[in-house]
Amino acid sequence: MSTETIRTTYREAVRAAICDALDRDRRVFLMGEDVGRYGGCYAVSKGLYDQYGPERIRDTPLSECGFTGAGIGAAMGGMRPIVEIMTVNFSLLALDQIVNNAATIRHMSGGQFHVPLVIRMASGAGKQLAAQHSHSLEGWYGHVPGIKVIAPATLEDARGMLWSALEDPDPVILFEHVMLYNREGELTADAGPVPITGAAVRRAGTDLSLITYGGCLFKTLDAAEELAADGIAAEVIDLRCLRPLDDATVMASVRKSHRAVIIDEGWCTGSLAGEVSARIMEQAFWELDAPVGRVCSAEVPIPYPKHLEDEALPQVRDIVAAARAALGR
Amino acid sequence: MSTETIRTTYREAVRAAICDALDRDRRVFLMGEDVGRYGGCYAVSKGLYDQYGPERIRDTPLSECGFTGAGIGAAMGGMRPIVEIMTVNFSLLALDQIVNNAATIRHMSGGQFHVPLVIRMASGAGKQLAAQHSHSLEGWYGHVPGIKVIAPATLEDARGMLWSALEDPDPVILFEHVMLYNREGELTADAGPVPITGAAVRRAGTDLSLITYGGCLFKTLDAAEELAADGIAAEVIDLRCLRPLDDATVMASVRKSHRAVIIDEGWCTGSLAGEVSARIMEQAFWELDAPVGRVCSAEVPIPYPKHLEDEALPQVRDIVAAARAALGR
Amino acid sequence: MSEPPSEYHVSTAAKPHFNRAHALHLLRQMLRIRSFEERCAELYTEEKIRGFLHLYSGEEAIAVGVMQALKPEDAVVATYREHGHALARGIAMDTLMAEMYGKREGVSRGRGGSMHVFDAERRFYGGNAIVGGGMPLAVGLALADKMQGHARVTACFFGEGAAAEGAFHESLNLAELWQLPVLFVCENNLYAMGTALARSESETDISRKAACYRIPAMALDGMDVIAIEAAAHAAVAEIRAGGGPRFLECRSYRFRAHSMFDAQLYRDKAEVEAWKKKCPLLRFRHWLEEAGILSMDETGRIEAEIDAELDAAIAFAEAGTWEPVADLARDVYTEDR
Amino acid sequence: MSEPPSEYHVSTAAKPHFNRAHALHLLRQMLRIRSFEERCAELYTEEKIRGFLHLYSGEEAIAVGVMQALKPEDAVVATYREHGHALARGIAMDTLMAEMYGKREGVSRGRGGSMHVFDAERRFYGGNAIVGGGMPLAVGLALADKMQGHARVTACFFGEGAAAEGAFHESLNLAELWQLPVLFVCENNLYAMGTALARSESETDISRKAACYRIPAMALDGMDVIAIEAAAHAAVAEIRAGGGPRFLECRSYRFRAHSMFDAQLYRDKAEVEAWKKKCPLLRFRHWLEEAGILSMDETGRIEAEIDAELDAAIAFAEAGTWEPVADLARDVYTEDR
Ligand SMILES: Cc1ncc(C[n+]2csc(CCOP(=O)(O)OP(=O)(O)O)c2C)c(N)n1
Ligand SMILES: Cc1ncc(C[n+]2csc(CCOP(=O)(O)OP(=O)(O)O)c2C)c(N)n1
Ligand SMILES: [Mg+2]
Ligand SMILES: [Mg+2]
Repeated sequence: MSTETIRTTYREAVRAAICDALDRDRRVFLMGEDVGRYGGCYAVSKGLYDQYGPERIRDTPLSECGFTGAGIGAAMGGMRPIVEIMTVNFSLLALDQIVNNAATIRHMSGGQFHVPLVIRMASGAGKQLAAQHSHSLEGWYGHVPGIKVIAPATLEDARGMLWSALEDPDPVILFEHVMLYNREGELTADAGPVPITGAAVRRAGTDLSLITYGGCLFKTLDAAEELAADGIAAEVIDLRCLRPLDDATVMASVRKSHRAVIIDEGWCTGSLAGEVSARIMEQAFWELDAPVGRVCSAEVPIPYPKHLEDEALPQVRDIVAAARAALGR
Repeated sequence: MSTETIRTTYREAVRAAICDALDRDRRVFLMGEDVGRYGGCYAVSKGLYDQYGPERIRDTPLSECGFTGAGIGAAMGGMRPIVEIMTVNFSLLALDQIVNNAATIRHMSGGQFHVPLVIRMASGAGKQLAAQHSHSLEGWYGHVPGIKVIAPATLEDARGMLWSALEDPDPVILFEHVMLYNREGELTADAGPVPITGAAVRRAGTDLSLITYGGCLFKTLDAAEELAADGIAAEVIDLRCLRPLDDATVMASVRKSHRAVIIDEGWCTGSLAGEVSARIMEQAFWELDAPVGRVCSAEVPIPYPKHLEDEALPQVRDIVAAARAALGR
Repeated sequence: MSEPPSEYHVSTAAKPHFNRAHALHLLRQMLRIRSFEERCAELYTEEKIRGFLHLYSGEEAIAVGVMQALKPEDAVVATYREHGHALARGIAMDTLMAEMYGKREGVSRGRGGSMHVFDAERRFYGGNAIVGGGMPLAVGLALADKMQGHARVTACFFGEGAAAEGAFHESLNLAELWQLPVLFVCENNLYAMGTALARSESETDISRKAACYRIPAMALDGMDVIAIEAAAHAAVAEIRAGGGPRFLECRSYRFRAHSMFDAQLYRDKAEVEAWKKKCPLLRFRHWLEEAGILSMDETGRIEAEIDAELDAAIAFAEAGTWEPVADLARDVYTEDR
Repeated sequence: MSEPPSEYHVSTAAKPHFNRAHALHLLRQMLRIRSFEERCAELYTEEKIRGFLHLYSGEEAIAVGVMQALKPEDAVVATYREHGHALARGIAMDTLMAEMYGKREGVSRGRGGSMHVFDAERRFYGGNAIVGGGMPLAVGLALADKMQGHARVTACFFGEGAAAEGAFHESLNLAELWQLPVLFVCENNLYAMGTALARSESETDISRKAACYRIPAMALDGMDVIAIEAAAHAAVAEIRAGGGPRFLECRSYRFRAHSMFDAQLYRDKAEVEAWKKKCPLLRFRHWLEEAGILSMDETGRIEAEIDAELDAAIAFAEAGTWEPVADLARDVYTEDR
């Protein structure tokens, strides 16, 4: 592997991943609202329409149920569609197709059919888009057997997980947090596929485990930095594969640190964070020196004004406070 | 309160509750697919069409998004609709309306509007209806701020919670587990409203807490009986109000028993059971003598054959086993 | 029912070559379905079949007529009332019956039961228990065919009740917008469970609904297998020629209750009896007999053969095995194989 | 664009009494909207307004024309491009601007911002950021009115892009099936974000879509405030008389980008310029001036008044306060008040 790096953004990394997939496999195409001529709501697919044409960069009408279902059908029919649902908020309109068709067909057909489909969606809050445009529903999708769920947070993962998802014979839901698109950084020029099977330890530490994913990763790393300044060595785990969850990595960390806090932008009740906490309870209870904490969003529809949105979402100070609470200091 | 009782079924108790509401308040009406001339998919509203007429027992086309949204609008317009979504499986088609409108309007309008709506739906598995007709999504709904979620399991609650839900100024989702409709029992003749605010202790015990709701309540009570035969005194808590959760009742029980198992027909990952476990972790960790266990459905689309369906769902033997595991015997 | 359909597209030229063997084939197929369904009703009472069971009796002409126009490489998307489609598509009666029983030898390994018949070999993409839920899938299958340059057609069956769903609307628009090879077949049996068409649709002429997406549409007598076959042939020829989707509304009736739980409070016995007089089997059989194509004896012989086939299917299902519970989680994901 | 609409329903008898005061009212309303929108664009650049901001410039004639037909007891359901509807409905510019800022003095307490303007007093049921999401609500509001015996109308605005959503289909069917008092107003500005109508609809004549639910529908020049007002009056009169829903398609154009993030790669500058020549304000103003109803001076005076109103609104918003974070969870449920 080369060590030459290029400066790039998360958005560009996703775009490169899409191009790569389109180049590698004729069966791959991108379909969704305004992915083509408009260039994508978050400009992810900008330029691709000119490069690949209207068949492979396929604009759809406003019909989330229809085109998501069509993606499922096309996948069963031999294609490898990337369906873009503009944001997770609109995916509620396609949920029946995802839960009742994509997730079930393999099992209920006795293994005759499978659905090699990737559904990408932007998720999360932070852009003052208010109550109907700020959902974090990764945890919901993570509840459904038959689908896989991933949430790349780093440039490497944004660049590398899409291809693995497309190679997976089963439907994969891929979340891109809206606050990540503009993140800049260095990426090795020949960055390759990243498997969609496990969590990643983003920072090693022994005093406590901070477990997170997606949009909260960098807040959590910032919190770890702040804690380090105070002599607290936090380990930061990026779950990144939300279904199936990588229990081994989580438990290994907890067995070492004996304390954990989970950071998740979802509303607290019924969150993915709750699931991780329950699993630690089940698998590492005797290792715990303190209850596992959660830092989640306030249980309110996310409001428009910045100060209220900030208050509603997990912030670095909340993570630091929860970490201290877990450590009793 | 009279002690005279009548023999009735869960189905009849729900029907009586609906009649009662229709009689008490001219603004109440029932709307949904086949609630009228057909008499309801599960015969809940049988006879009501003749009694109350087509305006108040309103058959709808197959348009879950449309008529659920219309229920929200009608509630804002001064009515008190009971929307019946035939089963939770089809509610995915209405989820956008529920999550993006019903749950948000009060908050995002700054308190100007509210949505006094009740949505009833049949839920759960056990009738060999296979992968698309066996969902248990109470936990999903429980995740959403702005709505309330209830799951009456007993005749008293089926009879009494609907009225409280209708009196609530905010949207309430009411789940009726399909395996409960035929349950028979005694109900006091003048059974009245049941508040939708708290859990109920269905059986007192000190050795461990079995926490459940809805369709699993009677399996759990059977398990408690079996455990009792072995000298284990299990306390059985029926959550019945799934949002907001009644933490006080749960923690009081755990503080007494120091051990808990949660029984939930939802798929384990991301289940309501996980949330309850996480809360016990947060609020009663130091009281625990053993990790909190979960008995949930296997993480598979529910298959059609009886033996596989049984295997997929929580059974009495699973509950007993989990209880023993929690007790270390 | 409402006015005549807005557009007619059957070109008589496209009418299939009609001969005695073909006539007997059609009759046999319809009889097979009817017998299968009636036997399923009995088996349900005997609790051999469980769950929801939706029977196709009365609507046989639709599945049988339409399937004649399909080639093996074409695809089929059906509903939860799909035994007729499955049999007409060539799924063997024994594996179908084993599926009704939930046996491992069933066409979906017993996992699906009555509402979820799947068969990869025959490109039979299910049984779907969500009303309208199969329609976007059909659009996608057709999209895949078009993108891959296959001259294949996807036939998509659904009831008139499904026409009220958003999925219907979105699917028809996509299919026409992208000129996809879908044959939409609306089985208008006048009721969605207990809801009569006029109480679910402001426009009760479903074929006109299709026309407003600019999809050429046609309303047919759903009790006339020959008319349906002819129309399907014509429509499929146009689709295969790249003409985009076509829509057939077949006006029919279900002779039985919606499912085995239905007391049928919503319709008159007299109405049912009147429709039973239009039975597609009786009608076709009389016609064949009157035309001298079929003798009473032959009908008897065919019926006897079907009875034997059905007995064998039941024996097959009875002899079938239960999937071991250890395999419950198999095929949730591909890796689990 | 496609052929002329299939059904016309404006009765000239229903045309509103037209006088000078009313003409000036219409002009002023349109100008207020335009000025508000253009100032919002600036405020967005200054980062006073955040989130998504969708401007109504070019489409003023629709909101202003339709609102003339509504009484205070009627209801309005709008979209995320709803500043125009809000102003035309009588929501004060200052509380609207405070909402843009997210201030507590905003009409939705600052909680909603640009996409979620609500006003109970004016029965303004929002701003909805889910395309098509308001349509079922409008059906329900109308249902409530009908069941309560109110002769009220609910006006429901949506873009032509929404016509592809299932919610559109389900809502129109319900409204006509139940004969509900809804005025559906399609603001056809030819694009849904970057998607031109012909790439989202197989039938590009939206008014014909409505007709296929049997809803009387009409296509209008969306740049002609008088034509819209007249059509709205006629339609509302028919609705109020119990005639069920009506549908107006107003063919218009948005002069600005979809939102503030839109580079407009999907349309030609020339196309935009051509449409700007049809500007509803310019057109109406010229007509008034030519007819001698309005002098240049008067226009100047009105504009100055509006500028003052806007300055005051901005001052009001600037002076507004932030809701305390302690109140974040207020109004999630009623009990939390
Ligand atoms: C989305 C959805 N809503 C409701 C149901 C329950 N349901 C099953 S069949 C049916 C009626 C469908 O009628 P139609 O489409 O006319 O088909 P038919 O049964 O007459 O063949 C209903 C309401 C369902 N399966 N899916
Ligand atoms: C269900 C849904 N899908 C996608 C979006 C993103 N989106 C916002 S506005 C818009 C275009 C809507 O076009 P149209 O209905 O014509 O209204 P216009 O913006 O032209 O006024 C899209 C795709 C959304 N808000 N809701
Ligand atoms: Mg039907
Ligand atoms: Mg538009």
